[in-house]
Amino acid sequence: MDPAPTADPAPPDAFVDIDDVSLVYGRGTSRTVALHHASIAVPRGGFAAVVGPSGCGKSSLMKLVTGLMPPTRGTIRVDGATVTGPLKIAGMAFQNPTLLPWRSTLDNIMLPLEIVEPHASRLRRNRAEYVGRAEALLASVGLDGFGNRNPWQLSGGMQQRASLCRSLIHEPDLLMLDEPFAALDAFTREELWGVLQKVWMERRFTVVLVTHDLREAVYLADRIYVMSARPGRIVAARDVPFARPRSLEDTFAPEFVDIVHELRDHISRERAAA
Amino acid sequence: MDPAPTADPAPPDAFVDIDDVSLVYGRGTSRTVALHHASIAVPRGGFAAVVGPSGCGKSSLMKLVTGLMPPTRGTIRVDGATVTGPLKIAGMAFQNPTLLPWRSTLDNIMLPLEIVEPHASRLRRNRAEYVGRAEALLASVGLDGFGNRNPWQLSGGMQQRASLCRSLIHEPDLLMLDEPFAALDAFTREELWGVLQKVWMERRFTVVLVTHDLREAVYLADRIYVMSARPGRIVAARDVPFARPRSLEDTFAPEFVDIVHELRDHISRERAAA
Amino acid sequence: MIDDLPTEEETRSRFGRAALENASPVIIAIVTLIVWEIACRVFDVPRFVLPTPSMIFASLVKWHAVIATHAAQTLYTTLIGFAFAVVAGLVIGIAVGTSRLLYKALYPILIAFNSVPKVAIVPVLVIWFGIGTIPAAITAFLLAFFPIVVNVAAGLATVEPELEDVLRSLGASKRKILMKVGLPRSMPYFFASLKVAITLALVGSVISETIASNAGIGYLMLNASSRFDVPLVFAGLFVVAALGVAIYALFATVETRFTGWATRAQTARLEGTGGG
Amino acid sequence: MIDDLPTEEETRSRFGRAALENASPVIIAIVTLIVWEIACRVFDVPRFVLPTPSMIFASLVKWHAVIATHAAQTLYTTLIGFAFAVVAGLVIGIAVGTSRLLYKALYPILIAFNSVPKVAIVPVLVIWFGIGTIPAAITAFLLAFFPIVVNVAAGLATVEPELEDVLRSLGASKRKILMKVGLPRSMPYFFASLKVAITLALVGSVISETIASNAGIGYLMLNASSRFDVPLVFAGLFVVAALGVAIYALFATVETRFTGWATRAQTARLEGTGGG
Amino acid sequence: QDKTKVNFVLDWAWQAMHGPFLIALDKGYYADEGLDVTIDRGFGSGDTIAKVAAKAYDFGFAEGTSLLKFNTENPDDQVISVLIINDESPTGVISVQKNGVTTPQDLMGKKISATQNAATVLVWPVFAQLNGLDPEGIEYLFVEPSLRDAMVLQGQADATFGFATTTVLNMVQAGVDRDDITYFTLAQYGLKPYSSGIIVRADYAKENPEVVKGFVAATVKGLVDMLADPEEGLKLLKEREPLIDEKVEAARWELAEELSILTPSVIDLGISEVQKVRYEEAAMQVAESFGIDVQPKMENYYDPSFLPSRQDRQVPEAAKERAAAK
Ligand SMILES: Nc1ncnc2c1ncn2[C@@H]1O[C@H](COP(=O)(O)OP(=O)(O)OP(=O)(O)O)[C@@H](O)[C@H]1O
Ligand SMILES: Nc1ncnc2c1ncn2[C@@H]1O[C@H](COP(=O)(O)OP(=O)(O)OP(=O)(O)O)[C@@H](O)[C@H]1O
Ligand SMILES: Cc1ncc(C[n+]2csc(CCO)c2C)c(N)n1
Ligand SMILES: [Mg+2]
Ligand SMILES: [Mg+2]
Repeated sequence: MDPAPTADPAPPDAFVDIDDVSLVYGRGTSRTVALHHASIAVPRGGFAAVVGPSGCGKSSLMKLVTGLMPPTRGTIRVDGATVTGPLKIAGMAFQNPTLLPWRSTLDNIMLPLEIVEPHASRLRRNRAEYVGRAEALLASVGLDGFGNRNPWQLSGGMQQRASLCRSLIHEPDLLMLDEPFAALDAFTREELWGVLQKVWMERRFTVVLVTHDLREAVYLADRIYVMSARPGRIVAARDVPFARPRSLEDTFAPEFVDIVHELRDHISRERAAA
Repeated sequence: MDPAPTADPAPPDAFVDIDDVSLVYGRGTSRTVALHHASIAVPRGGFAAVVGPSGCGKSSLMKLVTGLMPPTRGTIRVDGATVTGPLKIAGMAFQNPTLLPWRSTLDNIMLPLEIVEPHASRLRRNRAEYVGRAEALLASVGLDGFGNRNPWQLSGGMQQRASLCRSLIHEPDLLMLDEPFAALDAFTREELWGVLQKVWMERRFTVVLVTHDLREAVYLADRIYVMSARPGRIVAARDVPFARPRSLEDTFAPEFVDIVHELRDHISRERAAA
Repeated sequence: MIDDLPTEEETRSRFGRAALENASPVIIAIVTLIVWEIACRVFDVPRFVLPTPSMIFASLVKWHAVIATHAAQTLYTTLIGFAFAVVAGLVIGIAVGTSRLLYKALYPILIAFNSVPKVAIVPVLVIWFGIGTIPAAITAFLLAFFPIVVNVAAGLATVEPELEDVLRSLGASKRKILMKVGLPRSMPYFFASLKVAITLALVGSVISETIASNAGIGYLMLNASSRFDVPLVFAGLFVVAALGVAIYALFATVETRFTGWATRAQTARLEGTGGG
Repeated sequence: MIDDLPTEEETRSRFGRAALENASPVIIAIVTLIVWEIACRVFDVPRFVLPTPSMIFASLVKWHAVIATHAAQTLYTTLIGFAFAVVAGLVIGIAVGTSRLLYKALYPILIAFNSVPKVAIVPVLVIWFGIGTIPAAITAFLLAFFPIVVNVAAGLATVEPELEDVLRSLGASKRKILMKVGLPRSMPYFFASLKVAITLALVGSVISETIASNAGIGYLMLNASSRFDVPLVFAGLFVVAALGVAIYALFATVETRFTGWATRAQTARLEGTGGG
Repeated sequence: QDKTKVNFVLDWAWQAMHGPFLIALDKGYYADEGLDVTIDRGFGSGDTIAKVAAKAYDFGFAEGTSLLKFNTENPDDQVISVLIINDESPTGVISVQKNGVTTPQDLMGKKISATQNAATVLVWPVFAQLNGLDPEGIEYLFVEPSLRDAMVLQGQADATFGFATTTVLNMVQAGVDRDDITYFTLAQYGLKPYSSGIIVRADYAKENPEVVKGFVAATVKGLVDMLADPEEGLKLLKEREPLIDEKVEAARWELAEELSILTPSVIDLGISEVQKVRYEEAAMQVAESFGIDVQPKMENYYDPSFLPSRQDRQVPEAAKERAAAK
């Protein structure tokens, strides 16, 4: 495991390059330092996971990368260009599903197709094809037949799965997932790990995944970043060397469990120090 | 593990008695059978956990027990009386934190005190005392100093912890928790297990906990109910015999791990059958 | 497997209640009219102060042909004014609701303008546009656009940032965010404002017609009132009210389509969730 | 540990922008007046059609003492009418917004009633209450309450059931749910409607005063217009507009307190979240 | 102290014509008759009649022509005149020099701005016949009163039907030279109904004859004073309604004297000396114009029995001199 975050210089080909970023919310008494000199670099086609205690700034980091807000200090580069506003190449699954209540589940999932090129201009003429794609995606997360339901008629976990579909439908180059499986039971979750890994291996987009589940992180990611409690810093980074595709059985292999424990220990030491 | 759900007759002293309950949502093409002849009985002061796949009707079950909606078939009794409308003795943490955005975090937590007797009539004169209690509760979940923040200024996990505080503040006789720790990292989560166990052992209210985390269920509950995929039935029930207080070390003990694996296997067999 | 659960029939909402609901405004209207009739007779209210509904009805019947042509004129100007008000209300509302500078800059001006009774402005309009349809439609427009502006602006200003972020994270343009989130989210506000706007458009038309017109219900009413034909004046009022309700009924049907997602709580409460 | 992060000073929002925002309505108003003045002079618009701002201003100065007493009367009746409108609007709005039956029953009636120009009703009021403050306040009330009803009802009808469930799960009474969730959630709707309501209350007062009063800006305006003193008529309009803006400014300060949570997106956009 | 409370509504906003009432109030003439009078402005003669009929007011000051129609249609709410102040009506046709409208003949083919159903409009066909003109020979532009005059000044109308006492001075206010304004009244061309005066409900008069007598007597005293010295009334008017322009009101009074108050018949016979023949003849013409099917009897509309003695109703010398000087 890499010892210090600053010892993690961005490789020149980093697709996502979070360079010494700090973030301050609010002013006066409600001033909160959410991120403190955090640096992360994800190569093109890489799969990074970020773990860290609740409130340490993981979601904030995701929003910085997609350009939803500017960092207070430091710079963020995606695909070589400094991020100054919302990206057009990203797909994001927020921590809350945030489905638009006036759209059916299917229409929610098709939303990115109405925005992102080249789909937006093709959508009208190829609607049937795209609907088919959306329905296939729904089926892959176990929601076949729920496309015509309203979002509030879905259970919490179903909403989260729909939100995951929405982040994938337009085949983004950069996928940002903020605890996408938190509301799912272990089995559904593990099934979706497999689905995600498969899609990723086929298309090799770049992924940043925030999760609380270390097994999930190790199963899915190439490299795992551990954040400290607020203000969030990167306190460790760990490569996961296992070959792909990884299977659920692999997660019970000793090397796998070792990495999980290593991360676990690191975090618990970090907590004790704080 | 008890083999069949129907073989789980309500003991005469059951505090929460879910008796052969079915629930149907909607009509026509959007008709969904969410629960199908589910029965659960929780004795006074008992701690029950419900596990099951996403969308199987767990949240619906919670809403039925608190009287937020009526079952389509079957009856629910709490403390001997049939539930016909919202209960006055319950505290509930919903799957989504649902904090009221126009109230500060502290005011959100104090909300039950404005509604539930005897607190409501005492609140005005004993405000300082109650605020102290709320702040202590906030501190116990690691949110000291965040009382004056607006809910949307909290991270997802912090909101969920605030929502947990809200369900506890008025010391309800019946505590309904719908995945209260889903958005928390492993360490914060485990810390809160301890907090919850401690409060429960002191006051011995009745708890129904929905969770996706089998370790969590085994750590906290006296008895665990396993539900099938939609339409949700109770396919198994398991008593957890360990002494209290349970510690985190206990969760690594072989008997503990055995129960987790037993539940796991049961669920996976159930899935395979479906 | 799913054996004894209630069938379609059982879960269908009770028919009787729906019928009562639909009949209720008619019932209230009829009761009001009867009370009015009786009160006028008992207290012997003179006809030129407040005619009884039966007199008004007689007047309606007697003059129905004339009233119909005038009503058509009023409806025409009202709908023109209303249509422009909807468009302008949306445009200005969007401007005010999405830009804080415009909010601060335009609101006081709009308030100032709308505090002014438009009757005072009609003469100026008449001098520029002559009498008739144009000043009436403009007056209808001037009265009706402001509530739409206010509500559209309020709707847009209160959009949850989380919903906007969904679109922003896709790199959507401001316009797309407005079209896909801002406006749909503001529909409940918009439709609420239409209810106010349509009544104001009617009032605007009629008022303008009383000041300068050769046709329309307003013309008819002023004409009647200067002849002391108070029942006909009230017949005119009834017709205007009926026009208002008719236009409302028209867009109330559209409203449910666009705001059903927001009023789902009420719908659920009525239909019952899941159970008997 | 937290070394080089921006200090308070740096994160403070730029002063210049705020100043511009606050000055903007004044700037717009002044520019409008200048354009108006020039247009009137260039096109040689006769005074009795549209007086120039400078004439209006001269009239304001000349008659300021008289105008002040009349303005006080108008303000008085307007505020009375407005206050009752707020109360009645809330009450009826709550009724309509929480009961589907009442929604269906009352809405058409309310629409019908509000489509009717209130000018037609003022004479009836005068016969009952005499001329002066009472009919003016009633007219102000009648015009102003409807937008409040509509928006409060819309606000309540669109409350997220999830938020209500929080209270329901505590066994809260209908009243408590209304007080703790329904009304706070509806504040953005309510305050939006106040903007429309205050302008309508003023219009109502002034109109009633032109029809039946011995005092008030409406009286002054009719008086001036019957003597062809058009600049004084417009001076009256200016004063009414100023009253509207003044009352608006008053509750705009309260508004932020009650709706800040709902407009947080705008606030965030302005202050910048976190960053320079 | 225990004075009878009486309220009185005028026909229109405060103007010179109302000076007599203010004098009677200010000098205590009403009080002397045991009356405590409050005066409110009015909103048109028709409205005034309706308000008196509805018992919102005890007395009103209004044009008498509308009574004809009102009483026919509301037999249970009869309103009568008890004092005629304007012997002839100042209603007529007002225009500006360049339009060349100085006699009824000039109106043919012209556009006239007018208010719907205003008395002038209604009597026009009768008036036209009286003058041998085609009633269809004019084109109307119906607008609200305040717009009527502007339409002429704007050139959208060639002339307007209205009160000369109002419109002429409005035009002066609007900056037109007084000599540029042309006008004639209908009375000058043969249509001579009695015009504005004091009205009450018939049953009120029957039940309170002393009150009515007192009110009429005091009003006549005020009118006589006003005729003797208009300055006094105008001063009181300015006090009552600071917004008025004294010069304009002085001119208005002068015009009103000329056109309607100080007619030869008033100067000769005295105020409110109504002749049954003229009354009924004019009333017939009006009834015909209004489309009312009655044979008007003066007794049904005008009751002279509340008037003070004839000596008390003589025009003061000063006024006679002024009229003669014209
Ligand atoms: N809009 C905001 N305004 C002010 N403070 C905020 C805002 N959003 C987040 N914060 C603060 O920033 C810190 C980090 O929040 P963030 O949501 O990034 O945490 P997180 O790592 O995603 O936590 P969790 O695991 O609980 O979701 C928290 O202390 C939170 O209170
Ligand atoms: N308001 C509703 N209207 C219609 N159907 C609903 C509604 N709420 C839930 N359902 C349906 O009922 C089923 C059970 O939902 P519920 O929320 O109880 O599941 P859950 O067990 O809590 O799932 P999760 O673990 O994903 O939260 C789902 O299939 C869902 O689609
Ligand atoms: C539209 C209209 N204008 C004026 C008056 C009233 N009015 C003005 S002057 C005068 C008396 C004659 O000098 C009267 C009665 C009215 N009733 N209606
Ligand atoms: Mg987060
Ligand atoms: Mg759930």
